[in-house]
Amino acid sequence: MRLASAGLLAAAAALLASCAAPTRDYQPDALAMMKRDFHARGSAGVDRLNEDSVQAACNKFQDNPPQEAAAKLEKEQFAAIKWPADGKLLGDWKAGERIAQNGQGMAWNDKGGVGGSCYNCHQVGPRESSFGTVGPSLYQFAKKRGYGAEIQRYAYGKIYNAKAYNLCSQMPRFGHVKALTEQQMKDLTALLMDPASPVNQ
Amino acid sequence: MHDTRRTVLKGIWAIGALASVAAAGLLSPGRAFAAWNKSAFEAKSTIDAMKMLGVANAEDSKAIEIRAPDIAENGAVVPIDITSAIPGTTSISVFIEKNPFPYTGTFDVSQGAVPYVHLRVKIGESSPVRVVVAAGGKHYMAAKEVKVTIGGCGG
Amino acid sequence: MRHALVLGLAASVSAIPWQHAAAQAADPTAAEFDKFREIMEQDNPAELFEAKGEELWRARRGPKNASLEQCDLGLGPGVVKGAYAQLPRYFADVDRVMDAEARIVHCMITLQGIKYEELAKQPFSSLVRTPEPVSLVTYVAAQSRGMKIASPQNHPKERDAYQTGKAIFHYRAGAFDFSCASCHGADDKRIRTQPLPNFTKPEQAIRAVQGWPGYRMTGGVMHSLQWRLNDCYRQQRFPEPGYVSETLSALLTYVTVNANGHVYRGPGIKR
Amino acid sequence: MADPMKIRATLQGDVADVRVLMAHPMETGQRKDAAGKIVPMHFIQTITAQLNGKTVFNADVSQAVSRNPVFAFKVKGAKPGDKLSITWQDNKGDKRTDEVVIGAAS
Repeated sequence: MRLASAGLLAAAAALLASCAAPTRDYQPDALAMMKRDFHARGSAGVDRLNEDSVQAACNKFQDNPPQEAAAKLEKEQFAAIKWPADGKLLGDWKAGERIAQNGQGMAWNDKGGVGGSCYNCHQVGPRESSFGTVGPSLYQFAKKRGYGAEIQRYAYGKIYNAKAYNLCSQMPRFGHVKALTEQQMKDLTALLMDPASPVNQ
Repeated sequence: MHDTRRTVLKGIWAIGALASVAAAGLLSPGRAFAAWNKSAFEAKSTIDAMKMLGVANAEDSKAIEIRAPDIAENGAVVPIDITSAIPGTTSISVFIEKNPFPYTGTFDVSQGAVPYVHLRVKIGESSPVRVVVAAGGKHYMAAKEVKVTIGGCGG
Repeated sequence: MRHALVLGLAASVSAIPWQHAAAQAADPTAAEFDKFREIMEQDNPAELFEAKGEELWRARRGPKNASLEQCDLGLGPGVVKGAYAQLPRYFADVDRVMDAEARIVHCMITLQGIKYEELAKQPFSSLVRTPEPVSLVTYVAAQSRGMKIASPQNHPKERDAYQTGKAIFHYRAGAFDFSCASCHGADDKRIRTQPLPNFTKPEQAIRAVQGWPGYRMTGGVMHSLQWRLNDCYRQQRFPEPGYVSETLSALLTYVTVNANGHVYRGPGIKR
Repeated sequence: MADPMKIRATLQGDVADVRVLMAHPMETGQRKDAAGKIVPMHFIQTITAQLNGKTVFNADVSQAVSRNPVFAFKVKGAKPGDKLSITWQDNKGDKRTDEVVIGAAS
C-alpha cells in the first residue's frame, strides 16, 4: 500500500515536473503562432507583438532576469526619461484625479492616450472605493514618504517609466510609450505629492 | 374571459383609482386589468405614480418581504423577490424611486396566484425599491435600498 | 507511458476541492454577489440561446443545405453529449487542436458550406445580433452540464498546444508590457472591484472555464470564450487575435487542462 | 417573429412554481445606437398566464424590466397534465404565446 502510493506520487511528481518544465522552449512557437494569427486593429499594429529589450529580458527569464542584466537595462530606461524642461514636477491634483480614474488609452478602440488607469490597480484617493489591488496602495503616498524633491522625482519618474526602477514591474511605462503627456504626468504627480491632495489627507 | 377579469378588477384597485384611470380615458374594453396605465408609467416620481394608481394612501407594513441584493453586482439586472403575507392580497406594485420613471409594474395575483413574484429590473443608481400591496381594498407598502456600483472589466 | 502519467495527473487534480466559494467568502461584497449569482443562475437567459442553438444545430442551412448533426466534436459524428467537457482536443482531419467554437465553425464551413470570412466578419454578440456560432456553442456547452472537465493531453499536438498556450499566456509585449499573466498570474488580485483568478493554478483555473459561454448582464448579450479572449487582448493593448485562431485554441488548452477534473456547470451568467 | 419563451412549471403540492424566460430587447428609449441615434422604446407591457384557458396571473410592466426578461410566480390549484400558457404583448403590438404541460410533482 505504502509502496504503491509512493509510486503513484512519484509518477504524479514526474508528470507535474514535465508540465512545469517543458522539454523545449516554446516561446518561439508561441510568437510564430501569434504573428500568424493577430492582425492590426485601430491604433494597435502587429508591431506591438515584437518585444523591446525590457520585454525580451522579462519574457526570457519569467520576470526574474539576472541582476546584472536587469541593472543595465534599468539604467538605460532611466537615462531615457525626459524630465520637464521647466523643472516643475507638480501639476494640478484635481486634473490628476480625473486622469487616475480614466481607464482608456492605447487599446485598439481608444482614440488616444487619455487616461492613467491608476484606480484599476491601485488604491489612490480615499473617496473611491472601487479600486484594484494589482499594485500597492498609494493612499497617503507623500504623507508617508515625505514631500521633498527626491520623492517628487521618484513619483514622476515611476509614472514615466516604472521599468527604470524595477525592470519587470507590472506597471506600464506611461511616458516612455507616450500614453500620457508631460502635463498629465505632472498632474498625476501632484495627485500623489500635493499636500492639499485628498491622497495625503 | 374578459368578463371574469372585469369582475375581479373591482377587487384590485380602490374605486378612486378606477375612476381616475377611466377619466383619463385609458380603460380600453380589451383589458379589464386597468389597461396599461400610461400616465402612471410616465410619472417621474414615485408619489406621482402612486397618485395616478390611487395607492398614495398606502401604509407601512412588515408583512411584505422584499428580497433584493444590498449591493447589486450589475444595475442592468437586479433580481427582486416579493412575497406578501397580508391576507387577501390582490396585487403587488413595484417602484424604483431613483429611476427616471419609477413605476415598474403591477402583478395581479387575485385570480388564482400566490402573492409572490420574482422579477429582474434595471436600476440606474442606488435607490430604494418600494413595493405597494393591495389587499381587501386597502394599500400597504415596504421598501428596500439597493446599491449599484461601478464594475471591473470583462467578467 | 506518457499516457498513463497523464491519467495520473487527471486523478490527482480532481482530488483538489473546488475552492471558488471559499476563496471569495472573505469579501462581503463578493459574498453578496455570489448569493444573488446563484439566484440568477437558476433562471438564466442563456437558456434562450441554448434553445436557439439547438434549433440551428438541427436545421438544414447554408449553401450545402445541411444540418450540423453529423459534426464531429471529438466523440464521433453527431455526438454532442459530453463533447464540450472534452474540448479543446486534437482533430486529425485538420491536424490541430480546436476549442469548441473553432470546431463548430469548422463544421459550419465543411458541412454547410458557409464561408469563414462571413463568420469572422462580426463574430461577437451585439444588442441587435447574436452570431449563430455563439448560440451553437451555448447549446453544445449545455450538453456537458454537470460533467467533469477532461481536455485531453494524449496526442503530442495536445501537449504542444498546452505548452505553446502557456508561453502565449506569459508573453509580455504591446504598449503596456502586459501578458495574460499580468492580470491572471497571481493570487488575490483584483481590477477595480473585479476579482482576478490566477489561471496558472488548477483550483482557480476552473474560473476561466466555469460560466462560459455566459449571458452577460452588461448589455444583456450572450458571449463565448472567443469574445472573452478577444476582449482580454483589447485590454492588454495588443493587436486583435483572429477569430477561432490556433493561438486562442492553445490558450484555451492551457487554462482548460489546468482546470481538468472540476465539474462544469453549463452556460452561465456574467457581470 | 419573436423567439419562443422558455417556461418551467413544477408542482409543489397543488401550487405550480412557474418560471419564464422571454427573449425581448426591452429598449428604454434612452440608449443610442452605434450611429448616435436614439433607439426607440420597445418593451413588453403586459403578461398574462392562463391555466387550462383561465387567466390566473397578469402583469403590467415598464421598460425598466431587464433585457430578456425573467419572471417567476406561483399558481394555485394546479395538477399534473394541466396546460399553462403565457402571453406577452409589447408596445409595438407584437405578441407571443407559449404553453407547457405541468409535470408531476418533483
